[in-house]
Amino acid sequence: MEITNQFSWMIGGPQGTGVDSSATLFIRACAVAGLNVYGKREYHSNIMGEHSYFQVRVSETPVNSHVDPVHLLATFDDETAHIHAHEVVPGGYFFYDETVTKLEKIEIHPEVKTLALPYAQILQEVAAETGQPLAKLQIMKNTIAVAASLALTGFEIKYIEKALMGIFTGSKAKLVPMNMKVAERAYQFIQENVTERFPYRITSVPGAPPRMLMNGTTAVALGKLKAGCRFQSYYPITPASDESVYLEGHPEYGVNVVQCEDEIAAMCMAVGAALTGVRAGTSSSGPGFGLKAEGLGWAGINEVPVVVLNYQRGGPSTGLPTRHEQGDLLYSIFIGHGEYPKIVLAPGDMSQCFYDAFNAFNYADRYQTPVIIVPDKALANNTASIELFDESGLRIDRGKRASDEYLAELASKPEYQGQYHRFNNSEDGISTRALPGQEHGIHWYTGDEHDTLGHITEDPETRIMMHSKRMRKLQTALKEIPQDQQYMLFGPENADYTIVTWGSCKGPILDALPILQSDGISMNVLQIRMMSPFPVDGVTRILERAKVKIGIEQNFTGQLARLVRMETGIKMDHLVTKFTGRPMSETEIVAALREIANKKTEKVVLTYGH
Amino acid sequence: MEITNQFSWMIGGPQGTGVDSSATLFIRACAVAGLNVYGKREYHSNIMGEHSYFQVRVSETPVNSHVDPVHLLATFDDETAHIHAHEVVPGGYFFYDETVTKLEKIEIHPEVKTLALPYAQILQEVAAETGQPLAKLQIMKNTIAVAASLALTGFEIKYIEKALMGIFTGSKAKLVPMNMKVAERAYQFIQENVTERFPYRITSVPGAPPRMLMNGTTAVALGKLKAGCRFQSYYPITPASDESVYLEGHPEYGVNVVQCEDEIAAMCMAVGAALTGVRAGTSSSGPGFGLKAEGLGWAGINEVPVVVLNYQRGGPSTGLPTRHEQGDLLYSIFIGHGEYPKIVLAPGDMSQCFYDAFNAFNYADRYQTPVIIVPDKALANNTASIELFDESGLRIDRGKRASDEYLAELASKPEYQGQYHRFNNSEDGISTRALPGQEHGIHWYTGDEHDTLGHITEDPETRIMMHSKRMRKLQTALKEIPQDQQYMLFGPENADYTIVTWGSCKGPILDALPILQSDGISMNVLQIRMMSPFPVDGVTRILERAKVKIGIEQNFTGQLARLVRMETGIKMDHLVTKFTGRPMSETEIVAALREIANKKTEKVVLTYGH
Amino acid sequence: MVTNMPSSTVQYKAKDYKSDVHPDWCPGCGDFGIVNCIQQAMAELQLVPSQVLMYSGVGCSSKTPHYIKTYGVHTLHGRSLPFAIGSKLANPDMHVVVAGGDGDGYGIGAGHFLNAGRRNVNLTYIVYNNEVYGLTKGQASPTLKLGMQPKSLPLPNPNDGVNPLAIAISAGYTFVARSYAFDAKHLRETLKLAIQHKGMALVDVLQPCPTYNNLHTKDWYGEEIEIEGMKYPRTYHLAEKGYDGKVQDPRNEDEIAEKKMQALAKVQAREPQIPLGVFYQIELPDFLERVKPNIPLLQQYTSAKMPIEDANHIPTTDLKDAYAEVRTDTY
Amino acid sequence: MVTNMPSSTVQYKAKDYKSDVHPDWCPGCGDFGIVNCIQQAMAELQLVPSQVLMYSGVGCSSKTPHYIKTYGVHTLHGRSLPFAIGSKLANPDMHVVVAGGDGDGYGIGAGHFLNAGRRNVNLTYIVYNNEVYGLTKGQASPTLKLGMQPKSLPLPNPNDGVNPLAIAISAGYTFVARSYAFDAKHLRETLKLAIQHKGMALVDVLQPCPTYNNLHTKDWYGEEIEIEGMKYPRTYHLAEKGYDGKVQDPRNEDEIAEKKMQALAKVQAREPQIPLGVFYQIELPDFLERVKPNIPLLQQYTSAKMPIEDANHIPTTDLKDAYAEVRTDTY
Ligand SMILES: Cc1ncc(C[n+]2csc(CCOP(=O)(O)OP(=O)(O)O)c2C)c(N)n1
Ligand SMILES: Cc1ncc(C[n+]2csc(CCOP(=O)(O)OP(=O)(O)O)c2C)c(N)n1
Ligand code: SF4
Ligand code: SF4
Ligand SMILES: [Mg+2]
Ligand SMILES: [Mg+2]
Repeated sequence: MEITNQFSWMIGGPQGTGVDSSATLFIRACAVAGLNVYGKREYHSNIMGEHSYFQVRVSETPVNSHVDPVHLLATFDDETAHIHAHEVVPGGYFFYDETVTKLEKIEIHPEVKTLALPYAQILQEVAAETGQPLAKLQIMKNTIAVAASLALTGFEIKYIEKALMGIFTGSKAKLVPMNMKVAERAYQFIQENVTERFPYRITSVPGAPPRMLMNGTTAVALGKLKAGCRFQSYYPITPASDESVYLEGHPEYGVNVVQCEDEIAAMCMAVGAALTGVRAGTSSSGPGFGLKAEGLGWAGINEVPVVVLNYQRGGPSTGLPTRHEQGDLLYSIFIGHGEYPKIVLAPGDMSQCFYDAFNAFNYADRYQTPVIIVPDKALANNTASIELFDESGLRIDRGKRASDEYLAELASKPEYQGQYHRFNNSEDGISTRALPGQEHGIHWYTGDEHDTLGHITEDPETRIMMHSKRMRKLQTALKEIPQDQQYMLFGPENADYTIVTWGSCKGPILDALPILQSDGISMNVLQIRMMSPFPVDGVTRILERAKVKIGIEQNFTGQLARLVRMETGIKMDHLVTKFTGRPMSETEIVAALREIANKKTEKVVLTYGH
Repeated sequence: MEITNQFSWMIGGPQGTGVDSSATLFIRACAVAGLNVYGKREYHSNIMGEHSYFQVRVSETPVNSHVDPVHLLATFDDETAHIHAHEVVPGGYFFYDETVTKLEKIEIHPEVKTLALPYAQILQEVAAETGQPLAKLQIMKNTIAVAASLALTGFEIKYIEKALMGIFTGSKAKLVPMNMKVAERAYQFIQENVTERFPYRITSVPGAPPRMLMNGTTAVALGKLKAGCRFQSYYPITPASDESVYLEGHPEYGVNVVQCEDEIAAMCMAVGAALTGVRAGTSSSGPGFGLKAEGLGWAGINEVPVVVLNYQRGGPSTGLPTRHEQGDLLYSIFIGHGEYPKIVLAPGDMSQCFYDAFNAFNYADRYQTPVIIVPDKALANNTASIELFDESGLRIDRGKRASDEYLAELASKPEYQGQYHRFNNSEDGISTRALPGQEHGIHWYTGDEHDTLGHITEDPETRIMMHSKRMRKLQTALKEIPQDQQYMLFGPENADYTIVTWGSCKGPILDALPILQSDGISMNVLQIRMMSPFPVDGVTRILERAKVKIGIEQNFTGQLARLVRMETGIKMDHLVTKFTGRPMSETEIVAALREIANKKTEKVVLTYGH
Repeated sequence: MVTNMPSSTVQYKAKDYKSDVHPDWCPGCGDFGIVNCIQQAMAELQLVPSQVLMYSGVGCSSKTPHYIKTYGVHTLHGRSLPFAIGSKLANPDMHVVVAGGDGDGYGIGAGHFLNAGRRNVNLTYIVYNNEVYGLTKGQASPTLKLGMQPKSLPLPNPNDGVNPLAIAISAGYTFVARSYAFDAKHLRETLKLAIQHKGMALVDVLQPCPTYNNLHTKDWYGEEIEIEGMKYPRTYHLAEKGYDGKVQDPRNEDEIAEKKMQALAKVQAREPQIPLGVFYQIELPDFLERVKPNIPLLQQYTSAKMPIEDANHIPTTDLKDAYAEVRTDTY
Repeated sequence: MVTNMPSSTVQYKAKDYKSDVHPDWCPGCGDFGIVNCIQQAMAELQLVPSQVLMYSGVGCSSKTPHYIKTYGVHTLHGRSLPFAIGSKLANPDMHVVVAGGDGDGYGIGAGHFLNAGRRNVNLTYIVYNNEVYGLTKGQASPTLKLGMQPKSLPLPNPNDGVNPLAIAISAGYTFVARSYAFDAKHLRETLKLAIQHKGMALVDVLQPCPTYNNLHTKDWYGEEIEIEGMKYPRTYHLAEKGYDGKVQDPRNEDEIAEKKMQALAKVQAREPQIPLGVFYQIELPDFLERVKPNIPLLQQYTSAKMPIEDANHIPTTDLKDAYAEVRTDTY
């Protein structure tokens, strides 16, 4: 039986030797051919030499996750062979380099086909043919692995060329022909050496809509650019800094990206910038995010719009710094001593990363308070082919701002008395905001409790007014923010099981749903997108009519489940978690949900993957 | 009708002019006479000049809180008169300085008696009599206010002398006679000028047991000393630094107190010290506590025993830095990215501050993990007369330590292979701990996930083992820590209302209980002392049989109520909160609980006090 | 900017920079002197109040912005510099002046203090140096010398005192000066120079704290000291002794090296008197001037004023080119 | 401590300080050279491995402790100094050596770096100076000079580079040296001096990062440069030029001032070659020596070993006197 356009490919090798470029080429080639792609990237906290790998899933229908079985594994080194060969399914293929890997030492299913790719030989031939020095061609081992892999599946080589043209643009365009020569050799080698037709096929999908190859950090950066964020301060940290480096690398959009001495400075600098009216943000991951606590609280009490990203990675402490986890949910919600209104958003896919980043600046401006976005590492670093962003509905909302005219009029009134009141009380909790530099807008900010002018006060009545005013903004936000930006229900309205989840777990769960459906297990999925203020009513309504409730998330303690219980009193009947630092696969989700449906297992801890 | 030994006294004046010393004298005099005392201290974030006051409650039976009505208000300045005179009850007294206060401008109940204290005149007389320069006597205005107040109540002057002897010791003892001269004049003045007998009387209580005058920072410092804490690092902050300054001021106990450049350094230095085996701690308040997040997580993943104090004050941000609040509960529990085991203790009175501080070091050593203690400002700064600490049950528990002999034996075994495994797996989650310097104990620490030697690993299986091992310690702790150190139930086993509370709120609630009892309202009180790991079973058991549940705490969002719901699913039926920065009084609690009992009000927000 | 304008153009007087808030410092606190001088300097420079952004950290000294009637931001303990830098970079049209304590700036803020030197952002940083943590009741600040024990310390100071001027010069500050809270004229003039300086200016101001620092009081600073039998005032003015810390030609590396060494020698010199004045000054491109060549839009707009939406609130940022990099139909 | 012991007493060889963990640095990384020298220095000083506590922050360089077979603590990014200081103060019997990157030490750790100078804790701090943030993929570190653009930077560096040695000297470090990762002999000898120094020692080590820093490579450091027509090596050794940075008489304030100024001049000198060696050294009382007079128990025990319980685990601390201060029956 042949399986067309349902393919799982893996490539691995030492960090810094081209695993990522191989995957990029593979992904782009398939996407250019009209296929949907999802790529999972795994790497060590190391620059060169440690094992890394990329797993790419290809599908005609949209895919949002990876699967555990590998149909074809391509390796450059022996370590990858040792670690991953056992994952190749019977009937699958294993490509290796016989100069480094001895087949007999590899644990592999007997029905897996193996093929030694003659990397060195192909490169030598091309070098001889083109007169290029061999050393310069070494990097094209990647192209060999990808081309050989795609050749095996019957994929048309022209898409590889298209992909190369998309990758090597401008002055690098001259690299395309050389790579194509290598690719052609690899195709030829497969044609000559593989006689039995490989049952997994990839064919182009004519008329497929254009897509974007997107990871979370880029999506957030794009959302920020679109929203008009023009100031970003940061301190390098994995995986957050990719976002800032993207912005730095696109100076044509006018963002002043300042690399700071630490995350405290990054936070405070963003707030200082935001005070002047520019839309400002700062991005970090756990260790650095924690250092922003005090600045966040200051922005909260001073009602400063600022957007803070916390790309979650494996904790605690330095933990698993390049691995995946959703361990910072409760920390992100409760960060900062005392109480202040914060909006916390948790995107669940690359598109939501874009829209959440865009919306965050509107929320920040409208509610004059910090907005925290908590993507996870799987979102940040994995790659998905996604629909083009729909920009049609995007509008900029700068909230209640005091225009010069407004201030001039105010100043002409007798009540003004030389004083603009930045923090006037109001029903919705939001005051009109003037900016430094405006002629009649002089006011003050302080981290202390303050009066309407912004001067320190310890007066209990003013305290009650101010604190209540600020906290009231959460109610306003909850009322105004569109419901689908707060939570989304996927699947049937009524189902036997209701899954409650967040972040990148959404991907494998949505992919698993039809499979379980065909098992006869009816499920729907509640993705919570806004964690603070928490959509209590909506979530309660859905969970109250839910029959069996299953929490799925990637941390040890079940943080979303705990949050839901805190907010609604409703407890999950089952929990599926994983805390190995590796994201959940569709395969694992299917198995876990089957186990829950069949055996009523209360807690399933997933462990698959290296 | 006369009321004996139930007295509420207040003194106020500009900061830095003797309000605190007056209160100290008053409190000590009453305590020396065998009475119970509770003193509430209120001051601005200012060194000199802003309004401050001290309210002292005196009682024959133990008291744990202040009450709103004032029986006698003594003032030095006009501001205090303006702010507080209205609080004096009909039949009460108002002492003022007629050189600064014009009676007709003061809002005061017509039935309050007023008396101008001739501060200047008395001091002049004493100066003339003793030949001392008048300037040197100015500070004794305090003594006049206190002596006149006590004279009014019929209090025996000899206890003032005893109190002075307790305050002025050593080289300062010579100040006692001069102060007594002033006190005698004040007594004489009252006898001559007050003809109608004051209905509020204070008389000595013969045979009363010796007590200690205690505030929370001193109690914690004493607990630390007793526990053998010998290293403390800190960065100044109100109200936490009093504890460190106390330790600095008692160098005879051998604590090396290091004032650091910031709280990050303070945290890391304490951990570095703790690694060598010394019991080490660090203390701060909200803004500084937040900076300890990363160090806490590091101590968590590296299983380092360290004790961290977060004296809660008014937030958010700088907030109300010298005022009271319980706003950091959820922050303290969830601080730090990722997940690691932490023990969080919340003392509810001065004695619990001592015992919790003592026990914290045992827990830290036994569970090899950070312990966080979260007193609140009312505990830190208020003064109570308390029973002497009972030291009889106190034992030091240093947990599983690897002795030199143990290591030598280990090293002699073939399995040892030159390697001591610091982080061996174990059923209770706790490994045997060697210390740097031990001959056969070489091992490593890292903030990264690590193997049993302490070397970095990203291996998923080791990760599961290590993370589970660490988190398992919380279960062990929950099993081993005595129940009454986790939570306490006051009042009848079964009652119509069950109050759930924490921290200093316990005081006014316990004081209110008998009053409500006499109203016919039966209540019991669940004080939760250990917030993490949370005593789920015990609390659930109690709350499941509770009829009406009332949460009482001092923050905006009802953090303990939220925590209880997260942990048990049980929601409070009513909430009593306060967030003005001032602690709750017995008076307020009585009123709030009556309102709930009578009107079923869902949420009562208290606001009394300046 | 002009210092002495014809009186007809004088619009703002020192009192126009006074807010309605009453300073709550202790009687005799040096902070009073400093705030007066800031207000006077602003008046003499005729800074438009709404164009001034006064920053501070947390401490007694950091209450300053509340007493000054310009835009004022009282931030977090130790963090005034990053906040202020953010504002200045985003809106360089504002005059940004930062005030704060020595604990704030050289203790918890030391990392920012040091790293700010590398950026040369155009702002003025005034540090109130009283050798103690005033607002938290008199603990040792980083400038308190080894072994000293003001009355608020239970034990003598086990830390060395840092020399903030030496650090600033080494760290890259382009204007480094010292003055004294009660030397009004000198302080005012020094502040004016600092505000007018283009680049990162530090003014370390010796400030008596009568409440906690009983070692270096107003009297102590005012005292005459005896040197080889002669009486001299405790402090003296560098300029009057012919000292010139200003680099005349910022492209002349030799002059820079010479002036820098002169300044380092002077700030660390073992002299019985305390020198006041500008130890070092150089005019170099500031941070924004350095980044503008790479971010063309910043040449046209300040970040604060960059347009991002049209009249219908539709975002004006066109992502076409950015999308092209990731679209599968572009090759 | 003795450097050259008769061979009969040699017990530890460099390899005895090698752990079983394989360094995962990039091929050609300068870190290899540094770790080798640390191990050699330890061997030559015959430090007992179990008496050594090797600290680090976070970064490529900060993986060092895992490769060294002594007690090792890999802490947090930027925080190695406070951790290490805590350990050294609590257990001064350990040799404490701290390793870390330039981003770690002079960037996020700058506040600790500066303030550590005021304490003179007896430990050795080795900074691997590669001008980049290696482990986060090559961003500018605080030592990268203005306008430079290693291949990993999208835009040229808008920050000035800090001179860590100048800062250290001004901040109070009592041993300040520079070496180079691939000048094995010099580095080893410098590390030995630093470890033997009583007080806070800084060794800034120039370290090629072949992966991200394509400006200052091993080749670049090894290159000969032309000065007025003559060829010279890029680096030279201070000691060979007769430079002596050591204060001979620490009570002689004049000598201190002179040596300090000499050092500051040297670290900032505009010379085409890069000087390596000890710029400044002085032996002064360390932090524990300063506090011991005030805390008598510390004269008897280290904090780590202070007895706190008896054989029955009853606390031995007697609070009687402390209670007396607050008891109502004491007067
Ligand atoms: C993070 C943090 N830590 C500690 C404090 C407490 N704090 C308030 S003011 C202050 C020190 C003030 O000293 P300094 O900066 O010298 O200013 P001064 O009061 O002497 O003018 C401290 C430590 C704080 N507000 N925030
Ligand atoms: C608080 C925090 N912020 C950021 C990081 C991310 N981070 C890890 S290593 C590193 C920089 C390393 O540079 P450097 O200290 O120069 O060491 P090198 O890798 O160059 O040896 C950073 C920023 C972190 N681990 N913790
Ligand atoms: S404590 Fe010192 S610095 Fe603070 S206001 Fe008083 S005198 Fe000034
Ligand atoms: S990135 Fe640079 S510093 Fe890090 S290991 Fe590689 S070469 Fe060394
Ligand atoms: Mg100060
Ligand atoms: Mg580096």
